[in-house]
Amino acid sequence: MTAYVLRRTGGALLVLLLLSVAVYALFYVAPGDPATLACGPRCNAEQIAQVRDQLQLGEPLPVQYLHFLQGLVTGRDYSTGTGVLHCPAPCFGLSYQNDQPVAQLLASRLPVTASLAVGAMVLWLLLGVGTGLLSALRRGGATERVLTVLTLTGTATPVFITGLLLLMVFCATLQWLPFPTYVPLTEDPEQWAWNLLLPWTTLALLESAKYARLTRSATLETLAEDHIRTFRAYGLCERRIVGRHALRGALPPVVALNAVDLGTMFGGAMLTESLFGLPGLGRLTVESVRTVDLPVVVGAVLGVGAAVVLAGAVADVLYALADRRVTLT
Amino acid sequence: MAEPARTPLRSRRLLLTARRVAAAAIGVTLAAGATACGPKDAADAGADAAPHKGGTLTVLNSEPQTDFDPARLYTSGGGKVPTLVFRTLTTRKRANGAAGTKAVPDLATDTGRPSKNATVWTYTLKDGLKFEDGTPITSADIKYGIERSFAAELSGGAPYLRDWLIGGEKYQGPYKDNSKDGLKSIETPDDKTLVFHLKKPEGEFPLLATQTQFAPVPRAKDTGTKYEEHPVSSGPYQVVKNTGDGEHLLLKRNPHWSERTDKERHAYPDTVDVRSGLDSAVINQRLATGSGPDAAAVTTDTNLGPAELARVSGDKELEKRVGTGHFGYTNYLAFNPKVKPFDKPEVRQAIAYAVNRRSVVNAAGGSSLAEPATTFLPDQKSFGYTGADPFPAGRTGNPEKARELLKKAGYPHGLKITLTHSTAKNFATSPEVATAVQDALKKAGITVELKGLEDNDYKDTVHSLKDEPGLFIGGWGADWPSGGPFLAPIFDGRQIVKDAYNFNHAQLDDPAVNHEIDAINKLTDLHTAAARWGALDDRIGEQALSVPLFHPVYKRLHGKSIRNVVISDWDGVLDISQVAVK
Amino acid sequence: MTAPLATEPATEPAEAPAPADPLVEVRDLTITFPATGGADAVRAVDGLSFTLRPGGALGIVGESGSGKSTVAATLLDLHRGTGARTEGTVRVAGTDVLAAPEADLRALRGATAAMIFQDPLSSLDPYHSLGDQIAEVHRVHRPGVSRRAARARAVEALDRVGIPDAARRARSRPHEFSGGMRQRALIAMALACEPRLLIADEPTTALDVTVQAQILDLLHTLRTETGTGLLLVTHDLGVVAGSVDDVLVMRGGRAVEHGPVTEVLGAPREPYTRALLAAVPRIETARERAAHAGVAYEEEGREAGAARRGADAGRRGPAAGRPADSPRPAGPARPDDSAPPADSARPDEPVRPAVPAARTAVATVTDRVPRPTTGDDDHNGAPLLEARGLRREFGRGGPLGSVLGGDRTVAVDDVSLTVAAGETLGLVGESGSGKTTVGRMLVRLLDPTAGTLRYRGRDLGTLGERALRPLRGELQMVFQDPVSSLNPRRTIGESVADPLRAAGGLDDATVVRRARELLERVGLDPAWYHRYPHEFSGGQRQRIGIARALAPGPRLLVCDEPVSALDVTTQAQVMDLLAELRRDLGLSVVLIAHDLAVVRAASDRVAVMRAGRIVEEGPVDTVYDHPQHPYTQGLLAAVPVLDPEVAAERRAARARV
Amino acid sequence: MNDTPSTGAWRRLRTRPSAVVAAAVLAALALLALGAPLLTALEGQDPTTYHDQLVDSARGGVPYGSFGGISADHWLGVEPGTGRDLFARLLYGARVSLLVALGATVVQVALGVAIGLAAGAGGRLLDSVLSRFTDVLVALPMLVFAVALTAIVPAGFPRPLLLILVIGLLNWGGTSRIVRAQTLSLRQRDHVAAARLAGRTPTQIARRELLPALAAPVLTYAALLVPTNIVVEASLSFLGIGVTPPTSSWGQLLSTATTWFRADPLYVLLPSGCLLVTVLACTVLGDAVRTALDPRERSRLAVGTRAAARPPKGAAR
Repeated sequence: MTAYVLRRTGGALLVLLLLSVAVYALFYVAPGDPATLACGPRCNAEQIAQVRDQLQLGEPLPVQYLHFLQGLVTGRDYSTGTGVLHCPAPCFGLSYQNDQPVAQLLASRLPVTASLAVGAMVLWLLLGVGTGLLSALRRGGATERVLTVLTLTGTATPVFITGLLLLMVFCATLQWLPFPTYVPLTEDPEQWAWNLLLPWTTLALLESAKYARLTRSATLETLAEDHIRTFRAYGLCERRIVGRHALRGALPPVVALNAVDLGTMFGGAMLTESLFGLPGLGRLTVESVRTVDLPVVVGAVLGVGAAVVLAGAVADVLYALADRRVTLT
Repeated sequence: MAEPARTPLRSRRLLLTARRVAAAAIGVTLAAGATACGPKDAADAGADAAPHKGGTLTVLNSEPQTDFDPARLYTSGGGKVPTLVFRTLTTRKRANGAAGTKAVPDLATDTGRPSKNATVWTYTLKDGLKFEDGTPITSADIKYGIERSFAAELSGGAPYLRDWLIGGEKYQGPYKDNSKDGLKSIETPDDKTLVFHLKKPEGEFPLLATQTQFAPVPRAKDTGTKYEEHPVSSGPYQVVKNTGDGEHLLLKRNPHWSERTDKERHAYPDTVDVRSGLDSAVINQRLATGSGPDAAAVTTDTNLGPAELARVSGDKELEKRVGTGHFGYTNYLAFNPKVKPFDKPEVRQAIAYAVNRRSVVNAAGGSSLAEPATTFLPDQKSFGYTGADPFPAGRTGNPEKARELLKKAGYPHGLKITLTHSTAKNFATSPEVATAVQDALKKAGITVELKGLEDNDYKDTVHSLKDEPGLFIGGWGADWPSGGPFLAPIFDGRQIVKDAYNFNHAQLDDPAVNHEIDAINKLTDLHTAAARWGALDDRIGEQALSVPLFHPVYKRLHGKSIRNVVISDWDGVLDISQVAVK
Repeated sequence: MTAPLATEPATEPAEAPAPADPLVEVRDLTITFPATGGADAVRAVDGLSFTLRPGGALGIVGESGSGKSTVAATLLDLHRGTGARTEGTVRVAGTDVLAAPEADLRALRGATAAMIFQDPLSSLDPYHSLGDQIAEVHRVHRPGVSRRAARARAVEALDRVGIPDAARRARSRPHEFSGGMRQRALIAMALACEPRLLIADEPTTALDVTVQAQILDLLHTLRTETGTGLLLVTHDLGVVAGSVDDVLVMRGGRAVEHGPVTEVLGAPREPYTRALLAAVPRIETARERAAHAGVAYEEEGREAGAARRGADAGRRGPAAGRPADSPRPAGPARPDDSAPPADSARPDEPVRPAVPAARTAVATVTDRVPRPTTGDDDHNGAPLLEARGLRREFGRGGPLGSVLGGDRTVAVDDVSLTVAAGETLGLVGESGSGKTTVGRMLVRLLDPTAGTLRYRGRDLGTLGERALRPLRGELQMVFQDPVSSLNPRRTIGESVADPLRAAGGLDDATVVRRARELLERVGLDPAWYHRYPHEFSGGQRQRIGIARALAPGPRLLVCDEPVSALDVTTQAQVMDLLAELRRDLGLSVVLIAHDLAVVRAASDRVAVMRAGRIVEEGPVDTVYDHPQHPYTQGLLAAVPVLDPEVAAERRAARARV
Repeated sequence: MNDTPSTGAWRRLRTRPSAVVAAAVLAALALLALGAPLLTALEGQDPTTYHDQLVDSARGGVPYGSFGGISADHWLGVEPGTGRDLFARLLYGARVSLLVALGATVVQVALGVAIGLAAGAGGRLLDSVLSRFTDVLVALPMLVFAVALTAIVPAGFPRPLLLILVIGLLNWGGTSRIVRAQTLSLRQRDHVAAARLAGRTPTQIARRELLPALAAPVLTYAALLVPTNIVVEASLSFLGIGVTPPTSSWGQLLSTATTWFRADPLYVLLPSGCLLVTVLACTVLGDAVRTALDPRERSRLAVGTRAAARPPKGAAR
């Protein structure tokens, strides 16, 4: 297990390093100059040069990258004009847009994205696994068809339509729910949940079809396994067999997929976040891309990368835990 | 200000919040008098009852107040939430429509006293001015505020101080320049007096002095780039909370602000709660629904999109809560005559004739959201609008005339050209407008190939002397309501910028034009100046260096219990310093 | 051979019903699986009748497809709801199973009659602990019992079947047990509700021979102690010999012979039973058997096999009733028919002339310490293949791997052996002993972690894949699993032709002709060239595999459990084919098998492997008749015998140990 | 009488009514797309001409008349703001959307199979390198890539092709993981060992022994990729990096229609409906193909196993 963890960590670090190189390379070819953007449209060349120095963009890109790597280890100092801003290790740099250390910026966005992701996950699991189980039991019947069409509709509808429709119905017309704003969980758990209900639903509708189909096929697969026959031969009733044994058997792939999805979700559900005005990581990333805010983009991509890689590892571990027959290599 | 300033760099948003009109700062005007857009929907809500103090005003915005440092705000950016916190030497008149296009005294006792042919401007501060911590505001604080806007760390403001003040082009701000006197062209003979020395006559200096760079900053409290987290207030409100990089601002009354020294700001609500980062469609839906705190909500950066307008226009109750406004802004086709075939005036004229402004207006959101433009200057009196139409194309274009001109130019069998535009969905430089132009020119035998560029790419390209395409969709807005900042950056030959953003798309360097610009700048009588700007615009317009397409109109919704709605033509923004919720 | 039934402990349990009231009564049972997806309907069981008295033990024996397992499942009506049509009556402990309502049936299942399945791993829920699973079954049938009591009961049952430290082990999940322990646990589950009938469907087929003996002993003890009736379904005549009172031999869904075990095995009346018995390899006989009687029944066995494949689920359409399954065509090369000339290659032989084959055992198999070649080897020249100190590890490797923690396992450790030209070396061992790994290393399908491998004087172990390729043809392998060893998407002819095509240099017509010759050589109709593997039976597929291995003209053939997946009669034919080829072509063979009898019948020398090492080796008769190593002795003692009397003696002997 | 595994699958497929219906629906969509010029000519419209007189300019450009301006001239009404014919835009949009979705799927499958096969059949080192590479790709926010790519590619480059490349190059991770997992299990099979013994090179083994067996899981997964790609295309359009105007695609229609569902519901429902029908048909057909190709192990399709732990990447959140 220790070896496994070490190996995965090594791999993850390598992945993250490659990611940062990729982002720097992309940044090089992508349009938009952060110095011009920061300086303002009516700046002259001289002013832009000054701002470029100020943003530490004067050096060639590879040198900048080396400084970035150095900053990760040792931290960096930045001038605020009146004083010095220390960005402690691991320092991803300062945002060009608002001069905050990127790590701090990411940390402030993380709770939002985490709230969104975790809640949506609970909902899509309930919706997806429930639907999948039901359609596995009623396979071939009308119930299954209706459920299939419903979940697929969710998948086939882009978030920006689902979300707006939900807002219109529940917040504007029926006024059952408030228009979402982010209320930190620590401030008011009830308001937190209430406000996030629609974003959760939007994402859950998008994702649940996948889980429904997965649960359905995994349940059917498990039902065909030998140990189910054993319990039939020992007089267990069908409901008990499905509820206790078949579902349990269908769980590992669901758990594995879920861990990965959750990881990706930490990369941000940018459309959902934008639509519902949730200041999460996804929106930060997209904004930073648009404003060529390289340090934030790199930080966010690395953060997401870490989440995805971690999720992949967690998925494997969970799979191994859920299905003890699998060993980790 | 210029078109890019409409999307102030530091709070540039994504295309993905599509309906948020690019002109984020654009407001709704209850235009008065002369302008073509009548004041249809005057402030009914405010009329039924007198405004009272108290309550909480909610502001629902799409753009977070990422920049809250007076040095970094571009002109009109200061007209919104920052106006509650920063007072400046002068400020715009807080009045509906055209009346709001004037500069009036704010911290100063008057709008400035010019001397030496308007190259020296002197201001005296009012008595009893205090910061939020009770320390008195001095002329040194204002000088320091201006000086720090020269620092590279705090870049982002407009170029005028650099260009106008003597020594401005060399000065690098107080962080780098430790000399005792700082920027020498600003003198502070005593705590109350400021004297500005300019390179050349600038009759519009009082208008410039409305910008946030003219807000006082106490040197002792300056924390450089971190100052924006809690700028020291000189206005009626102070910052209590600023989270999420300006996404959530909570403003409470500043106890040291005195109504006696401030005639312009009313400050009725006790609290202002600014929530931003919202999708524009959601903002409008919330304002329309108006449940809970949303009843007392306004927005300062979002207007109704076409689909929302279509819905609102069927609803009497909602219609009453929609304000209409103009802001000096023009969307146009820009030619680069250095690129063939646009070197031929006939080709440019042919395109000017072929354009179908009705399609274009529809693409920009319909006749309620855009008005056809025939002049480069916005259709407002303060700009010197003349209503000229050098190439009359009617409402839907004149393809026959265009063909004729093309034949004359040597293209009897039509022409194939490329039109560059941004892929941002902003109803201005966007694909919709481009497609409308494309469809119209087809009728004149001109095949248009569209070249949509990602917004950053678009800006880098069209503002680069080197890469500027022959034809692109551009837009230009006013830094203040006058022809000066509107025409000079575009047509003044000395403002052709190398190695940075250039806005003189036609690269026009006409000594006569340059000379006339200088001459008008000397005028301190802005009425006379406006007339001359109008005449200059007509003269340039005849060269067909650009094809004006439309002037945007803004429809903005506000909450049910909002009173005293004031929208000036200065920036078209619903003035939150005037709003009451009780 | 005439041991009376009375040798079984006759202490009938007191609560058993009178003999007049049988525990199981099956009358005119016919089971038909409906036609699906192009397959015809299959009659899996046809008019079967038998009874089992309380406390009695009945063995149902048959080859695959005989319908024996279908019968076992019908006793609990496990076919209900699958679409199978059952006719006739089945009464278990007085319940009319086929007519019983769902609730009655559930009460019967597990409580009155409990079933033990072949594969204990897949038959247990991998996600719940054993104790929980047993307790769950218990509580289903004893609703009043508390959770705690049910768990205690489960521990008791596990203890009863000989699982040490049952209280702790009850919390473990199935995969944490060894195969034998799992089967014990499954038996414990069966015992949880004290059933009157145990139905054991191939309970020991997946187990090693020593474990098999333990499980059979356990079943025997339980039966004698509790008076539970036993229905034992198996393909292995040796298993029934020591475990039951009566035997029912089935073929094609019908009963062939039914009677006391001593009579059926000792003096079979039916030719089929005789053939079956004759086909069973005898561990006590030396090699070079004569042709035996079993061959005559092969075709019928095939037919039955086809029926079963259809019956199993009706899933695979095309197999049933295809020509491939009908009697094989009479061909010149039916290996079963005659013994071909022994010492010369046949004129039509597509492979190169054989080395003179009539040789005695010459290979040297060394134990651990590589012995220098002695005089025995010298007079035959250098060995064909020589392995020294072979070692193979699995898991992550490299120097980093050892730093990061040792998740490496050693599958083979310090194995040295040689194979002389024309010699057959047997390699026996139980599952996990590393014999397959050795086999794969010998043909370099696996790279040895350490040790040397020399083939005809060349160092084979260090050759790169590319350098090895020209030599590949001389070292071939016959695989265990006839299903996975053929590409299902390629015709059998093309599979056989593949090595020829890979070698290149032959035009298409020649390749096809040679492939046809090879098919014929292994006893298949060359006209079947264009058929796909799924149309063939297991034995036929194994012949195809052999033909493919012969195609490149090998000198050494490594046969990895070539017959373990086959029925006993087919097994014999395939072994005969291999022996004949070996003689004709002068091949060297390494025969890997767990079945000691198979190895004895075919090998010159034998090496016994255990836990990755060779524990004993020598000439085959020496090792079998005078085993030196205790492990070899135990292995030989555990082999079931066909004589019920001897079986009982051996069991008694095992019990004493 | 030679019944190969694939002809058997084909026969089984044909006997499933749901599969036949799904295939018919997809064929009909394809026909509609291909016949777009003909059908719109029949209607007498084209997808790009503006009809200013058909929309109410003062009300944001909402079409006059009910149901989005449905009339004999405009069978499905007109687009708000521009008055362009919706029927024509929908049909021409189908061409782009289906082309992009199919093209991207082909790219994804080709890359996924190549890389998954190499990772699964190659050595441990190659596997590690390729798996890490896949991880990097999966972790990279699609938008960063998409924006960069659309910006650096010359404007003359055909946009549908660019979209195919962007979507295809960024989303092959799922396919590659499935293929890798399947390959790892396939290569344990003895016929692969036999091919090695026959002297086949690794390339030949991959092509002859492994690739054919991957067809079933890959095909099924691809059936799910097609609709996903349509939604991704819609999202890219929403972000402003979709097709070049005046070209229409379902994604472009959807993204501009977003705010109109109250003022002009039909405008939203038409592209949504097309998308939904495609998704349903693809899913049903995919299921059927899976069952037909693998009748015995009906649900062993990778979607239901660990191999599929990576679903089509949700760029659309």
